[in-house]
Amino acid sequence: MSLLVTKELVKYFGDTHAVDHVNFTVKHREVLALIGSNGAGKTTLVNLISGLFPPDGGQILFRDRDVTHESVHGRIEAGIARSFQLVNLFDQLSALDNIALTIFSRDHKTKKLVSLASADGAVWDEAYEVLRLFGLDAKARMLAGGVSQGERKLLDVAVAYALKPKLLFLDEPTSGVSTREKAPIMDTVTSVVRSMGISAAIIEHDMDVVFNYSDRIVAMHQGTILADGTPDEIRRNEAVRTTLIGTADAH
Amino acid sequence: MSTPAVAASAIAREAGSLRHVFRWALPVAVILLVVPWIVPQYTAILLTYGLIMAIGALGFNLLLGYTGLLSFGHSAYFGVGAYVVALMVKYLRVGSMELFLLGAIVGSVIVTAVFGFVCVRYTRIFFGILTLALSQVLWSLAFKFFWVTGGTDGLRVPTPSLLAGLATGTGDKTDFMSHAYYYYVLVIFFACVVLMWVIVNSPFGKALQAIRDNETRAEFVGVQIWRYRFVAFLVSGVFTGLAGALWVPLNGLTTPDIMHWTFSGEIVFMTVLGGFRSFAGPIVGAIVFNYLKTYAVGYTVYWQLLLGAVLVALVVSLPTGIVGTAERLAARWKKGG
Amino acid sequence: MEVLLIHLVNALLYASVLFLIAGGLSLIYGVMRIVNLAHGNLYAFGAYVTAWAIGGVAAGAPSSLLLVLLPAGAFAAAVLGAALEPTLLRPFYKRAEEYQLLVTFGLLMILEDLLRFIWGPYPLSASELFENFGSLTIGDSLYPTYNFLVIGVGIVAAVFLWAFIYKTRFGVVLRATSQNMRMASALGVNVNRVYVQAFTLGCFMAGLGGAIVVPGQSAVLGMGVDALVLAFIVVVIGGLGSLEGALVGALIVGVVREAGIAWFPEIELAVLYLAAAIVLLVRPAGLFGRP
Amino acid sequence: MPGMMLELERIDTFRGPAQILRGVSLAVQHGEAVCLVGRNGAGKTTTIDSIMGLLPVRAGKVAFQGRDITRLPAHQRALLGIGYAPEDAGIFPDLTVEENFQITSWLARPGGAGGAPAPAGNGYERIFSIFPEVREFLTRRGLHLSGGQKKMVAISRAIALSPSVLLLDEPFEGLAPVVVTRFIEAVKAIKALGISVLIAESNLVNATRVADRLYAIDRGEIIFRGQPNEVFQNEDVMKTIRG
Repeated sequence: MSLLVTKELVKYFGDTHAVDHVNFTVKHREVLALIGSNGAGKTTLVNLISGLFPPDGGQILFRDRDVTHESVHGRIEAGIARSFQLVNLFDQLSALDNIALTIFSRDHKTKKLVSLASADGAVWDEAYEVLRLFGLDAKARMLAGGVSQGERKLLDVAVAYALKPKLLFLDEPTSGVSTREKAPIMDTVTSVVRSMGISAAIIEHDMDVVFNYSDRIVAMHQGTILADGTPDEIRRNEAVRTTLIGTADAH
Repeated sequence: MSTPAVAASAIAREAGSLRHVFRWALPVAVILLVVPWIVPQYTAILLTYGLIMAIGALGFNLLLGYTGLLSFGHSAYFGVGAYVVALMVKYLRVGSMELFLLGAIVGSVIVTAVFGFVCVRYTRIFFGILTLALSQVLWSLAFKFFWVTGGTDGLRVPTPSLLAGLATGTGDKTDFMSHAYYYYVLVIFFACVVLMWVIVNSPFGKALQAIRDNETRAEFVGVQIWRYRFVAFLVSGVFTGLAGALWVPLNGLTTPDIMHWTFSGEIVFMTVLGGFRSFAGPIVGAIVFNYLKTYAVGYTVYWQLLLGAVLVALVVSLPTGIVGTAERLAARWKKGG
Repeated sequence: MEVLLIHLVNALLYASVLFLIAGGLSLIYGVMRIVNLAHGNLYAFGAYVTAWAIGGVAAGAPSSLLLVLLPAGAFAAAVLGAALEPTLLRPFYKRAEEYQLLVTFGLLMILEDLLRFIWGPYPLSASELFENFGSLTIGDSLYPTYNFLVIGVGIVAAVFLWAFIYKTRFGVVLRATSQNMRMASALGVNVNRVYVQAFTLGCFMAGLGGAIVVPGQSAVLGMGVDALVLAFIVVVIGGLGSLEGALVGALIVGVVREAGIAWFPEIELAVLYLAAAIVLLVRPAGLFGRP
Repeated sequence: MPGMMLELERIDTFRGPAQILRGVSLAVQHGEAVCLVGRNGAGKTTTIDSIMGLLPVRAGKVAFQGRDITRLPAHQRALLGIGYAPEDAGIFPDLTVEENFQITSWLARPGGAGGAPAPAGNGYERIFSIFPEVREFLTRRGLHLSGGQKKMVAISRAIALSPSVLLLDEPFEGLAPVVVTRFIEAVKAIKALGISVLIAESNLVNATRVADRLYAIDRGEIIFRGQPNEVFQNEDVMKTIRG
């Protein structure tokens, strides 16, 4: 039972085949890791599925509906949300406002010109609840531009999560943070995702993170899918070891 | 942007609490209410000009401060408001201020809808130049179609009747302008301030700020950027158009000068003077600028030089404007004390 | 027929001056990504200096001397530019665009009044040179010979500039800096120096435009502000930052304006602005610009 | 230390509000090829940019041939003899390949560095000796080069400056395996000219093929320094870098 299926998805940048006839699936309620070296096509794949730019060929089916040519807005309505590798927040708004805005947008309330945002208690309660879920409630009133890098990464995920998606793409949720902050971030993110029963596809480089937190791993190389399996299968996979790890002599 | 945390915490705080707003707004409102009885008529009339420009600047700042779009074409909407009134007088012999305001709103909605449709697809300098070019179209039309607009001689607008004839300026014009008209403007000013405050603090206003901060992410939380920018453009233009309509009876005359892009520059100036990162900035800026300009013009023929130097000094040393700087000083004082 | 010819020459005349102003504006934008709202006032400054030199200081001198003094305005504008860039503009390259526009808007106001302060509120004329050149006949009409000099200067400036940008060492460094400032600096290019040079060159062009225009029409207050908006139209049509664009844009604006004056004088300016708006709608970055 | 070409002492670098480098120290000796390996976003490019002066260093010291250059602007570092080829190659798109070279060769120091004499004539012999292919597209505009050609031009252009040390940011990225081998030969040829090389690289195998010495970086911290063959024995480093 698949939540998302791509069929022969293609994207070229000049003469590089960034995504080359990729058939990629995400199942219901799974945490999937997308791995591969620099330029393997992971982020491009996520950009295509989330609608940042259109594919050059192929199809994207989400819950059996063709969303290949859907707008970003339409995909969000359908239930696809994403976070960004380089933190992408509303820096001049407070952490709470970042989440609240997302909820207003999700509930089509941003079309209201003449009602005070602060009067809608339900939204603020929910926003606060989302922050609490991600352990950010203490920072609610701080500007998103002013919290630590690790908290920014979490807030970035929280914003995407607040859209109540069915499928959440996370582009390197632990990149750019110190080693110390890595595990707590992944603990928080995966526990939220699992407890809410949504699917998550996580782009990640750190193999510790990948093997510890995912149900399934998809390895990409030069725009194609190299391997797809459980962490154990991937660990034993010869092709992955030679191309991605760079040696067959892995421990 | 040099001190984003400081500048923006002002917005965050401001948007946060009604109590904070009332602590400032109530005393100011009381002062504004008694002003005509304690200051000379001339000063009160200057203040009327200031309040009118404040409405225009408030509208302008919805784009600059909250949506992140710098328009160099707001003279067009101000001019449309003023010329609609003048043309209503000339061709329809209308004398009612309420009808004037209605006409100005209709006129500026039409013009901003057309301009906005073209402009909101662009950002940054391209948005600025495009708005400037479009506003110059109107300026050149007002300038050239002198049989309609009076050309450089402009069009005269007599003192209107207020509140469906309840108050008319049959007596002393200065007295009428400094009292009856002052209060008329003041009430509209209050209404505009409240309305704009609600708009920037509405879910819609939050969406605008999100677009300003991060366009890509705004799209990825489901905000359809163009639509929001378009609505902001419309609201912004109508506020400024309304200001134009209020301005013309006070001035008694409208000329193409107010359509020229340098007048847009003045609107930008006053907003930055007050501080475009805060809600009250354009209001303070407009009133201060109005006095500043009046005195500069009276003091020296080289008033432009004076104002230009002020602007440069301001941008160099006080990028957060009067309100931003005051808030920072207040915060420091509070922390220190 | 000759009417058409005169219109054509007039269009070229107008395009020559516009190219100098808009070319300078575009050059500056292309290299340092700053739109100088005071650019028109540098053009006016050039006009005033030349008018002062030819019409005031050296009035009555032989034409050849006057001709030598003609470029005075261009050099004066260049010197002013070289002083302004490092002091007033450099601190703003890393700031948001709004601040760059504001500071140059302030500069516009200051320069406008400086002209009034130095040369007073009345028009300054340098028509002596214009008259000395006399006129020639096109068909049955008399046409001022000086105008051909202006067109000539425009053409020479375009050719010279092209050669300068594409054939000299400085041109290569300039283009490299405009395309990738970071990389240029990492290869040893002193970017600050290139910026001063580019800004000075841009101001020189504007000043030259003012200098050659002033014998035919006087230097008046407000000419800079008007010229700026026309230069905007040129660069919007041609593409901000492109010299080819400035050339083509200036020719288009020259022809459209001349046609406007001939056939629909009331809406001549409106037509220009509308043309610019339409080009932006169809090609947001202008004819030669890159988005 | 004698023979020291380049030395970083505990540098901290920020991008905007985010701290990227945390006390990074590394050294490149005369005539040495050093590799800085780490995964995407580990801080490799930030390290290179800090050395080149493209990013301000918040704390710590950068020294070149014993001279403190921490506060020197980028162009002065280039003129002192630090060559640079960025990850995206940084080719000026509207300039021809030859013009791309001219910029640096005009600015190159007379006397040269790395023992090689200053280029004579058009000065491209050194470039052609390393990348003869470049001769064929000398008149082509940067815009029309393929990814590999761009990388070639970027390295050649840096050589035209006659540098003492060359900074290469991901020089093999996006290249086909055969071409990678070609580039590795080129780097060895550059080293033979007496030019020290510092390479930022995410592929460990490529790194071990060119490097005399290795540093591994992760999350802005140096987590390993040593010989290329030692790195495979270090389980922590292997875990962090692979993938």
